Amino acid sequence: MTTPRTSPLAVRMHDISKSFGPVRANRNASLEVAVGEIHALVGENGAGKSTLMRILGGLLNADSGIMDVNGRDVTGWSTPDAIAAGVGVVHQHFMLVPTLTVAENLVLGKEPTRGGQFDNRRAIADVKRLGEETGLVIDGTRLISDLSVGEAQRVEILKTLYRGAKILVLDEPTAVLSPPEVKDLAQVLRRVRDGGGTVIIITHRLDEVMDLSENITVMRAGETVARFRTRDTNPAEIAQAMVGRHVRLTTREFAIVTETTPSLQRSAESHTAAADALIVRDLVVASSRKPHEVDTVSFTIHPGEIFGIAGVEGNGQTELIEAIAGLRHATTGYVGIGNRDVTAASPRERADLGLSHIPEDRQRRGLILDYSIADNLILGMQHRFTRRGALDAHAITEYARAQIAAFDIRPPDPLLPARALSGGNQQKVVVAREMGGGRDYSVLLASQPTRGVDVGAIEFIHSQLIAAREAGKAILLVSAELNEVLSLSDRVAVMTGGRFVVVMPAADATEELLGEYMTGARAAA
Amino acid sequence: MKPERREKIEEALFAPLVAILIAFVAGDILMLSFNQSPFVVWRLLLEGSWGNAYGFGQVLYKATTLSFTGMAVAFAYRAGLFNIGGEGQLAAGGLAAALVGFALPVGFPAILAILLGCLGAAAAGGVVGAVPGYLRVRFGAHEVITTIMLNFVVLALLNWFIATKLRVPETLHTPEIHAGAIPRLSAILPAFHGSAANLSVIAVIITAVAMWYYMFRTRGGYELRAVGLQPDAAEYGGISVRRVLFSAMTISGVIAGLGGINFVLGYKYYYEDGFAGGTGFLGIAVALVGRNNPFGILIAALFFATLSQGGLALNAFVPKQMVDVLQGVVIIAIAASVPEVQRILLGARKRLVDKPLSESAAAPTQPPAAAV
Amino acid sequence: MNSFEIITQILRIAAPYLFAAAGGVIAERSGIISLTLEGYMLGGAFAAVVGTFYTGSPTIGVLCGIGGGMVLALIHAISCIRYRADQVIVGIAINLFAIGITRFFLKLLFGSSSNSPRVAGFASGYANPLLWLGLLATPVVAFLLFRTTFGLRVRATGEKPEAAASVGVSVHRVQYTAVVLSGALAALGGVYLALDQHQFTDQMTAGRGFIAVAAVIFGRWSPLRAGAACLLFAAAETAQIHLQGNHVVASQFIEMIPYVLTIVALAGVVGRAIAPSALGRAET
Amino acid sequence: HIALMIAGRGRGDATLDHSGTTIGIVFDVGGRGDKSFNDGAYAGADSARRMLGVTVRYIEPGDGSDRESGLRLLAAEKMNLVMGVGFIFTDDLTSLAREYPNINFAGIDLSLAYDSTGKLIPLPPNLAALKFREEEGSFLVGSLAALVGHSRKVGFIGGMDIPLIHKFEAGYTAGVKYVCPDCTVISQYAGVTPDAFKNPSRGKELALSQYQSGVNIIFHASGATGQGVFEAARQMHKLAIGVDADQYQEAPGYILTSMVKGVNAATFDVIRRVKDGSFHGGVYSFGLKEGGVGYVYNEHNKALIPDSVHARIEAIKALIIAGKITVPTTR
Ligand SMILES: Nc1ncnc2c1ncn2[C@@H]1O[C@H](COP(=O)(O)OP(=O)(O)OP(=O)(O)O)[C@@H](O)[C@H]1O
Ligand SMILES: Nc1ncnc2c1ncn2[C@@H]1O[C@H](COP(=O)(O)OP(=O)(O)OP(=O)(O)O)[C@@H](O)[C@H]1O
Ligand SMILES: [Mg+2]
Ligand SMILES: [Mg+2]
Repeated sequence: MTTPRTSPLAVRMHDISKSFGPVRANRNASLEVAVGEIHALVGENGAGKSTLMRILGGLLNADSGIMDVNGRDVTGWSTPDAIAAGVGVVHQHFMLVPTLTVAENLVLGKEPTRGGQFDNRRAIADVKRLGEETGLVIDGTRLISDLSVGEAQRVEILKTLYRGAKILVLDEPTAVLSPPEVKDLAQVLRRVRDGGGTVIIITHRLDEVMDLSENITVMRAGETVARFRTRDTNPAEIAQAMVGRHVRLTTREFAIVTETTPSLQRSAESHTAAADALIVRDLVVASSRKPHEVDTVSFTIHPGEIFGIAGVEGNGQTELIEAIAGLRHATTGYVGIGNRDVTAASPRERADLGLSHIPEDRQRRGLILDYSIADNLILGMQHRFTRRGALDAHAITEYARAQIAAFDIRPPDPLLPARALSGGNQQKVVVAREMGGGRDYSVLLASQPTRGVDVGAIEFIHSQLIAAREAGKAILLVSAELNEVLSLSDRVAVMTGGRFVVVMPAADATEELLGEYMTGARAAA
Repeated sequence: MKPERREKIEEALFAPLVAILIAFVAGDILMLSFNQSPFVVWRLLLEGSWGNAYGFGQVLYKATTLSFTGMAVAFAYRAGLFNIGGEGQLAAGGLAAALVGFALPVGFPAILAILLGCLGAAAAGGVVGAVPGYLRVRFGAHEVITTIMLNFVVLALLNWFIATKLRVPETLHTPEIHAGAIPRLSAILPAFHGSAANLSVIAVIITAVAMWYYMFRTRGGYELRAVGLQPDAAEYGGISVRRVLFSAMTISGVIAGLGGINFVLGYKYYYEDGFAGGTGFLGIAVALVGRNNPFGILIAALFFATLSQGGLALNAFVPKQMVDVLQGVVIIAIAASVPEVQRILLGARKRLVDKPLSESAAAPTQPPAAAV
Repeated sequence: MNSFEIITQILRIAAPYLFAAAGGVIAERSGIISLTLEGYMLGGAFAAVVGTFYTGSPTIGVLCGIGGGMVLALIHAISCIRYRADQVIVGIAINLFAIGITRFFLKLLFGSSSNSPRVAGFASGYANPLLWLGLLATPVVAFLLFRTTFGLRVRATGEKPEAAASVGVSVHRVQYTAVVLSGALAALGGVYLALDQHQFTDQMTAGRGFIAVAAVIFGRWSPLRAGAACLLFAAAETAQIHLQGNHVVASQFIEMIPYVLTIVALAGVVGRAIAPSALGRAET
Repeated sequence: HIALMIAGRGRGDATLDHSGTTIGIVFDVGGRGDKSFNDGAYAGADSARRMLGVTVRYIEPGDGSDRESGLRLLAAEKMNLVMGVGFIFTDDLTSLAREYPNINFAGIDLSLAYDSTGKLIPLPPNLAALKFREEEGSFLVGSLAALVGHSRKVGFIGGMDIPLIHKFEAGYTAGVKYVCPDCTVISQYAGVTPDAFKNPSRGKELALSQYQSGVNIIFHASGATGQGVFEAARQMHKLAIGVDADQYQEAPGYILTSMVKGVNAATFDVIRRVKDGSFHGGVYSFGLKEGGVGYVYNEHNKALIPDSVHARIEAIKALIIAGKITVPTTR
């Protein structure tokens, strides 16, 4: 941890420890970030990255350790202190008030006033001004709830800049962005750096790390285990430091593959002969905002096929998936599983007909956070664990133990509430339930299956998806990660404005091409 | 998970104890302001409630009704619904029980008559509970308002019925039932002579066990709690949220309605306008102090009943107003000390975990919870 | 009675609801459940009468009343915010406590279980300054919520406290202020009742605080809509008064009018109410 | 806390002197200070305490089942007389009187039960029912209101809409019609729950709308709700009629009269009987004849009532006492 210093330090955290009850999120972690650099903080899920940054931002206090910002000891400071000292944190889960406007969110806590009143006009003007300065253009009068994730991300960054942040901390800002948005963000961050600012960025994407940062700190199990100068290292070395074992990277540099991972190559035999497993025809779905959130979409998926949908979030993917899953009423159109019309069926009926669903929002839909892992593992199958109305506790626990082992859910305690798990492990619970041994399904809806999940878990989930395809399941995959869609899918569609603008074999697609369709640079064929 | 269970028990017991202590001090101050010796007064309060069989019988009687309304509130609460309509449901149940008992011929087999009376009470309470349930599910009408409003409506309806249809002249009650009287406790244990306590306590215990079993051991309970905790996830899990909400509200009404038997079949043998007064609200406090657990509710109900009955024994020395104040103070103290004590216990445990591992002496300056 | 008198009567009946609902909106917007309005009203009514009784000045009485409501609100706030107590339980307890403590001091100070002596007060109707204040209450709260910095922070806090905290807003201070303010406002509703009556009567608020809670939800947490709900409710009550006594319909059914009306309106017209999303959430 | 207990020990006076005649009274909800029948009973007992030297103990119950509990507590202490104030005590008193045959019981407003042939079911020999013929007094104030009111409309405001209060309304209405057949009586009630007896704001609104519609005089039988009626009278400069006790002091100058119920006298009387041994069970009915009900005519309200009107009312009173007028008890 001793790299020669060329410029003064913006942030120096030393020997930081922090526990949540029995969980030791940070153990003697140290971090040094020079003024004017972009510094990447990487590590597996639950490594303690977010915690360390929350301590830096004053949202949490360390149990022990010291912390300097710009040479001043700021150990134990509070959020307002941090803001005043120019530290701005963009949190992993957005800290925006959905019912307020962009401008109101921007100025909250540091509001312009006129004659004692809140000056909304000035707030809107400030959004505009800042937007022009940074290129993060957005309309100040829009409600946050109407924004796409990328737009919300911009507001978060604007917020920190509005408060005069010189040290910008971003916790997984790219996890929810589309490639063009990621590019925009990178530009913004470089501009911040070039203006003398300091950036700390947490990400699970090593390509971004390589592309963007000057220095890298790696965390593992609460400790800071390595520090690299970016130009002196490579993804394999970083990944090895992260997981603490030898790894091999795929050529696309997006996922780490260990020796056990099944091949990504498609198996030779094709499934064209089989009947369609999922049939969607002329589907129209309304949302609270738009009557045609999904606008006349048709497609089919064969058994043994992965059909990927790419597109910037908020273009109807969520509604499409929910309508197929029975969670949202379809205005018109047809949904069929095999030869059964399920357009009006309940989620339970669809599940019984062989539909499995990994929802995009695991904390809201996918899990009951206060239920134990075991109880979560039977959600949707509870009727199969019932004997004469009573739940069969023994069978449930046995089943849970098996799934926990098979999917390596940690800690392996079936009675632990789901709330106590890290994000990656929460996702594994969902995946285990929807794809695990207890599930007899023919169609899988996988919505953002690896969002915010660490490399090890991504690898695992991908291998599960591929194994499912090999087993003849029909899979609808929606992901914000283009390379994920491209590498796993047999066919891909790009969805914008509620419509499929293009459907093509994945083999013919490239990220660039899809990006052009997504941004509208290329129109539907 | 033995140690966890112990922690849970510690936490469940410790907090109320702290609260009761706080209430004691508040009570002392009140008593001293009336120039009475707290020692004597507390002794009287205990003697009047648990000190003799009669007083204890009265405590049991009061606790019975409170347990029913408390469990009703808790049942709905577990599904994420807030049933403020306990009073109306209880009253409707009481009237139904009386009507059944009145309609049956004299000499009708007792057990059967009691069961029919219970059934009537449960059904009437269920109907009153189903209305806000339906309004919620069908129109999205907020059950807090509809249950508050329905209380007024139901009480007015019952009053109308008593005033115009079936009444002993010069009174506000129905004629006595012909069948279905639930035996008094004193029929078994003569020491309880004169107290209103009756075998409805058995119904309470059965209801509590049934509720616990349903809530924590059956698929219905699993689904109900899921809806209460995370309706979106429940819907995703194939649970019909609407059906669960509707049935939870209805069953909540059933439980409250069943409470009507205590007064009607067990005590007075007739329905009297206004017998339910105030029990709905106190039921909310009982449910929440009992942490929405049926057995916790039984204990909480006993506690409130003790205060109420003991307060009567004090009546000659300090005004009953003091007991009113005390009740409020106790609830606030319990509600406030439970999370606080939890936090302290958690902190203690955390220090235990930390000590052997970390050399650093720096103590946490702030609880983690203070971050938000 | 002519229509002018009827409108006057509606406004008189509405005034306490308007105060309490205004208070309810602001507390709930900050994320704290307002089942306590009834207790604040009762405490305010009693404190106002005591203050007026000992000073002879209803103005001082009003201030005492506000103080009384604020003290109760502070107890509520401390329990819910500092000690993270369940807001509903404490709410119920505050109401019981208010009934008890007012009875207690009624007995202690005035030797009665039901009434205080007559005190000075305000003239009724438009000559009552509190009536005007009541009519202003919801617009003022609307201004406060939507045109001031404090209001912005209240709305942010009730919707997403972690977001407010992350930008350095002291969530607790906002909530304390909002709840104490709601205590003051709701207390004014009770003060209105008491000083219009020149007297305190045991439980004289008679459930009006709960009607105000209903109005808040009915008005979907918007001060002006909640105000409209209060007026609607007062109008129904006025109608009830005028329909009474004709002996054609039993009084019990007339008594139901406002309540049935609310239920019907809620089911038919208003539809789903969406609460501030952090309402009642115990912060951790 | 322990320290407080010790400090407080011995300072309390939580003991009772049990020598001599002991009287126990359980009040109705509302309790002491209601300026109505609870206070009446209290006043009667208090003068008995002073003049007859009896010991009195009072209980104010919290909820329904406490009524019986309170009575039982007092009976168990072997009080010489246990009294319940209000019709609501009827069943509890009846069953306790059977259970404790050696203790005397009395109930104010005790309701009486009749069998299917209309015959009174006899009370236990140790239970006295102190009944008031409120309708007779109400009849007189009704006539008075019609004669003084200068309006074809007079008002009545009841508390809770129940038969007990209908008795007041019925007598009042009959009294109005007796002297003014084409007068109308506007009768309203404050509600259908017990809250209706303590909702002065509602009382005031009811009264204001009555006054505004041309009523000049309102008779209330609504407990604390009546305070609102008086308030409205002050504000509109109209008149109101009090109930149970002389309520002149509640709004001097605005109270035409009060329909008084001699609860204090009846209470005093029954205590005296216990003391001197002349107590016996049964119905004690107090009407105009016995001086148990009446209307107030004194130096306070003389000015409001013309002599001719006073004379007319006295004449009607004589007719009622003589049985020439039968006063209805139901509306
Ligand atoms: N508020 C909390 N209460 C309890 N445990 C917590 C809390 N916050 C974090 N943890 C735990 O601390 C550990 C570190 O979490 P942290 O969020 O810092 O990880 P991370 O590196 O950000 O992971 P990810 O890549 O998933 O975002 C995890 O085990 C997590 O479960
Ligand atoms: N009260 C808590 N008790 C236990 N664990 C908690 C608690 N609060 C948060 N956590 C855990 O701490 C972790 C840190 O939260 P954070 O917001 O960083 O999510 P995360 O793990 O990074 O999830 P993701 O990356 O999927 O968004 C979460 O995984 C969550 O499970
Ligand atoms: Mg994180
Ligand atoms: Mg994460």
